[in-house]
Amino acid sequence: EPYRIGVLTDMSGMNFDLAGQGSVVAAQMAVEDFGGKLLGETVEVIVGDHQNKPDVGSTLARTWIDSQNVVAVVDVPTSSVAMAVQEITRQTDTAFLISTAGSSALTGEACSPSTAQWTWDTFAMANGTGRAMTLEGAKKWYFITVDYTFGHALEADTTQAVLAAGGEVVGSVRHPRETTDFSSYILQAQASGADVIALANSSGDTMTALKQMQEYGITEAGQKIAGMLLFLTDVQGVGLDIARGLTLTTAFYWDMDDQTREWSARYSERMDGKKPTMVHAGVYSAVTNYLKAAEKAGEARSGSKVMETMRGMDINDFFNRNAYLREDGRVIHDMFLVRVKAPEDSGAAGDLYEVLATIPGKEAFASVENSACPLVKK
Amino acid sequence: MTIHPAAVRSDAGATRAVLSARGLTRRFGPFLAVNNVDIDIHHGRVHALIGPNGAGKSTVFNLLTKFYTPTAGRIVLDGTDITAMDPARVARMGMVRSFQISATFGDMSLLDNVCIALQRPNHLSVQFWRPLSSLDRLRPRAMELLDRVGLADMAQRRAADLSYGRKRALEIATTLALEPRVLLLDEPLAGMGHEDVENMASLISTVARDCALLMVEHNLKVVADIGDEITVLQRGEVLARGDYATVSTDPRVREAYMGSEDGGH
Amino acid sequence: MTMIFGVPLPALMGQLLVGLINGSFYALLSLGLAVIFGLLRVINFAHGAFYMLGAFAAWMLLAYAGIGYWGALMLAPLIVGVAGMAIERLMLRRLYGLDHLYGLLFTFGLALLLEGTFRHFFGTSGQPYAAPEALRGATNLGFMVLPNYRGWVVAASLVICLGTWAVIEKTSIGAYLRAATENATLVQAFGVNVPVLLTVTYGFGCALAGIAGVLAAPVFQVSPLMGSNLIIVVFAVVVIGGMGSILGAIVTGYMLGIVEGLCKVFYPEAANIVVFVIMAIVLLLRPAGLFGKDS
Amino acid sequence: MSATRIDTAGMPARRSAAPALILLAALVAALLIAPVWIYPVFMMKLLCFALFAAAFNLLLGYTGLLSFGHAAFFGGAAYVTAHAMKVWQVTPEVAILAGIATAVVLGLVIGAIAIRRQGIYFAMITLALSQMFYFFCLQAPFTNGEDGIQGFSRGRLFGLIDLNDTMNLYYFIAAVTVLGLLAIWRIVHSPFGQILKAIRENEPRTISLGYSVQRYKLAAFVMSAALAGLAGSLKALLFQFATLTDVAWNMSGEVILMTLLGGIGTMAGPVVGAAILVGLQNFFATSGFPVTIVLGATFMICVLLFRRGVVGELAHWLESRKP
Amino acid sequence: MAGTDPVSAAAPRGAGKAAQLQVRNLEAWYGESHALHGVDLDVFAGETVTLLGRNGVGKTTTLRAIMGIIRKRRGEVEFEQRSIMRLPLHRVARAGLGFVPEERGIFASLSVEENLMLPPVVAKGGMSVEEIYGIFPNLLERRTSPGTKLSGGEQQMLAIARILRTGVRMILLDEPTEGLAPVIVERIGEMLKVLKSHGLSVLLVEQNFRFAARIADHFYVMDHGRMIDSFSVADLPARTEALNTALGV
Ligand SMILES: Nc1ncnc2c1ncn2[C@@H]1O[C@H](COP(=O)(O)OP(=O)(O)OP(=O)(O)O)[C@@H](O)[C@H]1O
Ligand SMILES: Nc1ncnc2c1ncn2[C@@H]1O[C@H](COP(=O)(O)OP(=O)(O)OP(=O)(O)O)[C@@H](O)[C@H]1O
Ligand SMILES: [Mg+2]
Ligand SMILES: [Mg+2]
Repeated sequence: EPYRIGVLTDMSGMNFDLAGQGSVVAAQMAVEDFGGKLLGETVEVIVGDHQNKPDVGSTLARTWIDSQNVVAVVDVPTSSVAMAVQEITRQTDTAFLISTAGSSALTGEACSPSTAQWTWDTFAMANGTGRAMTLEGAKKWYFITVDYTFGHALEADTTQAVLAAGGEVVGSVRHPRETTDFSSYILQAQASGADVIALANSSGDTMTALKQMQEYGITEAGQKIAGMLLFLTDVQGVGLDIARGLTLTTAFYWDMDDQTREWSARYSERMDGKKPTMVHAGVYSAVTNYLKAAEKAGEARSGSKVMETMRGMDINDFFNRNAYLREDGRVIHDMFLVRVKAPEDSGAAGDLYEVLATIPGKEAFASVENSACPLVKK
Repeated sequence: MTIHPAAVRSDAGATRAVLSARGLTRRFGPFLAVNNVDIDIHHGRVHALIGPNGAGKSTVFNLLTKFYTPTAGRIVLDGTDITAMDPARVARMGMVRSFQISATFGDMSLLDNVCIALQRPNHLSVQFWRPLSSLDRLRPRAMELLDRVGLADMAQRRAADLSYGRKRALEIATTLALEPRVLLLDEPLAGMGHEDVENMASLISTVARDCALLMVEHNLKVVADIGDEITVLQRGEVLARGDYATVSTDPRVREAYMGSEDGGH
Repeated sequence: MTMIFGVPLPALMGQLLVGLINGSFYALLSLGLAVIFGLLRVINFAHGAFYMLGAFAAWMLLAYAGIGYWGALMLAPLIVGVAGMAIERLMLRRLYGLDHLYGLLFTFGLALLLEGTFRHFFGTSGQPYAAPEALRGATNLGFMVLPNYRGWVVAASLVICLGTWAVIEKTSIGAYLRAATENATLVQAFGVNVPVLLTVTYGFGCALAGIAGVLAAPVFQVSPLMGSNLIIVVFAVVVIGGMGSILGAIVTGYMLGIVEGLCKVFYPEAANIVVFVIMAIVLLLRPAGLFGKDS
Repeated sequence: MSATRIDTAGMPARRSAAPALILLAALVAALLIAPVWIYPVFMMKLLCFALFAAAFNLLLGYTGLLSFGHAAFFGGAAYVTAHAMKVWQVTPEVAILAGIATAVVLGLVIGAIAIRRQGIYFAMITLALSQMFYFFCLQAPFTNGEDGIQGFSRGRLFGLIDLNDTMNLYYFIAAVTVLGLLAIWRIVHSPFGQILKAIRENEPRTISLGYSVQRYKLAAFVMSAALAGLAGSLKALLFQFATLTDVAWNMSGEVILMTLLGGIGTMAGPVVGAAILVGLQNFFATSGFPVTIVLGATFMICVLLFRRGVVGELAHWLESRKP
Repeated sequence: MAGTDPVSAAAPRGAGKAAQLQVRNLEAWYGESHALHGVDLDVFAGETVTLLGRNGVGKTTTLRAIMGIIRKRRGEVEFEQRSIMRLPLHRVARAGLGFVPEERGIFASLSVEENLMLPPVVAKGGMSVEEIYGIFPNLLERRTSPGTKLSGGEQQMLAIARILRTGVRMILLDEPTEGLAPVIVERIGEMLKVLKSHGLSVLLVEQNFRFAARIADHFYVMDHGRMIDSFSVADLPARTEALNTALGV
């Protein structure tokens, strides 16, 4: 029976653009590039739509593993689903290659020996932007934070980075999730006289906020806007003339060098011209390295064994720079601080970012010392 | 001017009033639908409330049964003041009403219609743990009641499929199930064929023997036959009181209500 | 500087205005709901979807036909309205004889279908849509800078709402429609072509949502989810207003927008539930709603 | 007369206990052997939803109240059960009781407000209030926002039976579900049930017969909430997590769809409906076709063409074939 | 009994002109239940025809079936020599038929005046609002209050008054005197006479036989969804016996 790689993603919900079909294609590319065979067996990619429902996700993952010889579950947007699936992959010792889910808990208290969180996590995104911008001289920060655990964490992480870099936080306001009108918050932020207005929320909210900030002419008035958690698709969603000048952190940008361009070109061909997000590149890199490691370990079934091998391996590629897999399952690699181009500076479609700086993995991600993961021996 | 009930005490007999209202008043916005009405309803007698359309009969009705709250006035049932009670409470105290437009449980069999009414007095309404068969002991009584209004033979039919006249009859049966101390019927004969009217009329008068009964009715023939005491309303005020003879000969009444026509039609 | 509960007066004024802007959308949407409900006794769960449809129509007109904002303001509602009429004619109509709940359930399904479809074809990150040149920029009112576009939104919605109200409460067409909801058969027996009346009404209600959508496009993200986020709040607004009256829907819409705006200043954490809290209180004190006629 | 007229064609006629019992026997038998063919986890999930839908149907089908907020009870109970297991470390049965208690309290609060209006208003109010509860769950720290409460041991039932063993868990959930369904059957076919029906038929008349209908409605509402809570607790126990999806309004929508699909006001309907819907979700999870579209379409088709639902239509067909 | 065949009974009526309303073998169903089993009747221009019968024999159903409010029907209905069986409901009214339902059908959401103005005018020759208020002063008094806040009787008046505006040539009246006080009954009687003088034809369903006797030109008697008798006012005395048995008057 062939080895199967299960791409468990969101084919109908809010993460459809960010992950969705793109993740599937990326996984297939990885398998093909690897030659389509693992330990002599053919490798197939199968797809599941978890509909952002943890129960659907975990049931599916379990059936895959129990009855379809799935040796690795990949991608899994929506942290609640990812958490649920991680319980399954831990119990069944199956490889879990996380690319879209960004909850730090996955490699924190809930960490698992068979998991690799490949692309990003909330800490890295927040911390990267916070630190870099403060160092650039934007000292006074004001937060517009979505009011639940996720937002609070994002704000806390950033604050930490800002303070560490010698900045200060002049205030913050909390808004409910899925707020339609940010005017009130924007007015308050405006009044605060901060250098940076940081959006500690996620896609839908962030985009609405950006749109409305432009109405109030925030950037014209000299205040900078920082997106704590923003993806390529979000920027495309609001459009350049609104996102222009926005600073954010990303794990990957297609237009960084020949390697990235080469891969992205092949990807775009199969996705009718769409540019890959960092998540897609992450999926490709994760699957590729999993196959390598499994081949090396001579063992595909036991996720923990494969990860063990991977820890001793060089996993650098067009996506991973100075990368290694940490014992808590976190993949450490460089992150990049980018600024969104103004429409006039942007050439072809998808020409969105100007890369400002490289954030070394060690500084980008939370240090292992204060990790809540029981696997980390101190 | 209004006649004080004291004036009619004598012919009302020694029986004391089960239900009595004083200075009953109800406004609808600026419009005074019922104005300072006094009324006494006695045990064992049929009290007919008559008056031109719009006189306020149904409103008095809704006030007495607390479906409307009076703008002013007091209502006393068996010595307890019910002016501030909710309709369900009042109903539980034994004052039951019918509606001018018939009200039945359309999707249920006639038998079930009556059983619903029997459940509460028999304390079989909140037991969600007991089987339906626990209601079987109510059925004989229910059949009895249906038989009284001549519907026994169609006990299993859906109430909704009855013609209007029969719906009214069913409604009376359900009402009787509560063995009311005070029974209020709003135009119980309206829209009935003459045969039915006769049955219903005799039914009403028999029922009235063991309760106090107030009915609104236009059919003066029936009122004349079975009404022991009559109150005539006009423009929300009491125009006259007394037995049929006194009332029907009252010139003001004749002028205001019966028009030229003489009694039954 | 004068302070109110520790908030500078100008800021407060600003928030009031902002609330009014938000209220404009509530008002437009709850008005559409009230019109449809009032006349068809259907709670149009798909209202949010039609709102989304309006915004998307505007975006598509621009993207595919190069028709700008002003054109869209005319065309998009038309498109949505026609879509609505088609749906009424082909499907919704069959439910009239039945319990009103079926209307709710049907439109709920419709909402799922529409949103699902748009998500499938346009993704969820939404589409950019800019305000027209004429309304770009902001005006300084002294106590706040008011984006011109928002000023326009308030004005437009006011005109539309009051216009609609006048038609329904004051004209004979309005009378037909109100009567038809009570006893359509009888009204038809009087010689009024009720079926057409209902179709047009539903279309009109949807068109109102469509207009709201177009107005919203430059302010909010044009995304398949934009409607479902809003609709439940609007439901609450409608309940508070009391389904009885058109005017109620409008007034409550603006009022709650403002209340919400203020809440965002004094107690932001509760901004998203304040409407529901108010709803609960209103129901306890006045079950029929603020403007509802007691049933 | 604003009493609800939901199509309850499939409603078993009075005294028709016999077929119901046969049905029950069949169900039990099926449950006993099901795991042989059907994947137990899937089966258990199905049972949880079946119970949920049946509880919901108690309110819609037999009291004529359409609640659009039942997710609040389902998800609320799930959260509390999960929290109790993970943080308080109590035994499963205690955790479940805690879940039910939560549902009851929520039911009392939401019900007390909602029953003041009828028909569609009732639906919208329950929807709004449950949405409010959703936001509460989103913001309350103990739910961990989007991550949800995850990964706790199922522990031992009464400290004896290890529920981490799939078969134990299966038979436990199966037994509880059957009991739940029996409870519903009893409530519907009881003196109390008759009053509920009367209220559905003609509310003012019921009042005039001396019943305080509000109390009866509230009672029915709370009973339904409690059973929905039971279902939610079971689900939490089964999957070992509780997340926002169970309190989101889409869940309220899904339970309505299940009931509608199977047949409003029928005993077997909700069970069948749940099976179909859960099946659909699983099927389309791997088909690559967007599920929301399918659900939406199913909803519309049901309302337009099969208002009686699968079971209802079946019962109706059998009726019509009888002489 | 004699002259049971409505056609032959109708022969002398209308001076040989064809009937304005001609109903032949009309059947109607409520769901499965067969309420009308073939009803025949004629109404000639300017006539007032009364339909007698006990409760539940199908009088109301007959009217509703003629109007087409009950869709499940069979047979032939011609109004002014045009079949109206296949017309949609609103076109029937436009053809010149007015309907006053048994339950009156006053609209709660409309004021008394709005109720009055609701039915569209289908032809010239209807009464003016002033005339109508002239006949029903209480309506003028309560013109602004919601229609259903009127008393039962007031509602009945409104229900009739409403139709007088529209200029229809024939009115179907279902138990107009039900639950009305004698004074009002009288007034309605007079009003019907006025309509007659205006040349309107009336098909009247009535329980109140005395009332009907005073205004009708022709009578039909129904039982169990069929016409069992038909006679003109002239034969009335001769028929009283038969009626007493048929109706229990
Ligand atoms: N809810 C209400 N709001 C406003 N006015 C009302 C209301 N109910 C009744 N009225 C008015 O009060 C007066 C009395 O009405 P009521 O129904 O009591 O008359 P009635 O004596 O019962 O007449 P009928 O014999 O025709 O039933 C009428 O003029 C009616 O218009
Ligand atoms: N909506 C309905 N559904 C089912 N059966 C009905 C319905 N309406 C009337 N019927 C039945 O049809 C028959 C004729 O009813 P109809 O109302 O025409 O009688 P009617 O002569 O008008 O009696 P009434 O004098 O009480 O108005 C009755 O047996 C009645 O039970
Ligand atoms: Mg009355
Ligand atoms: Mg009739």
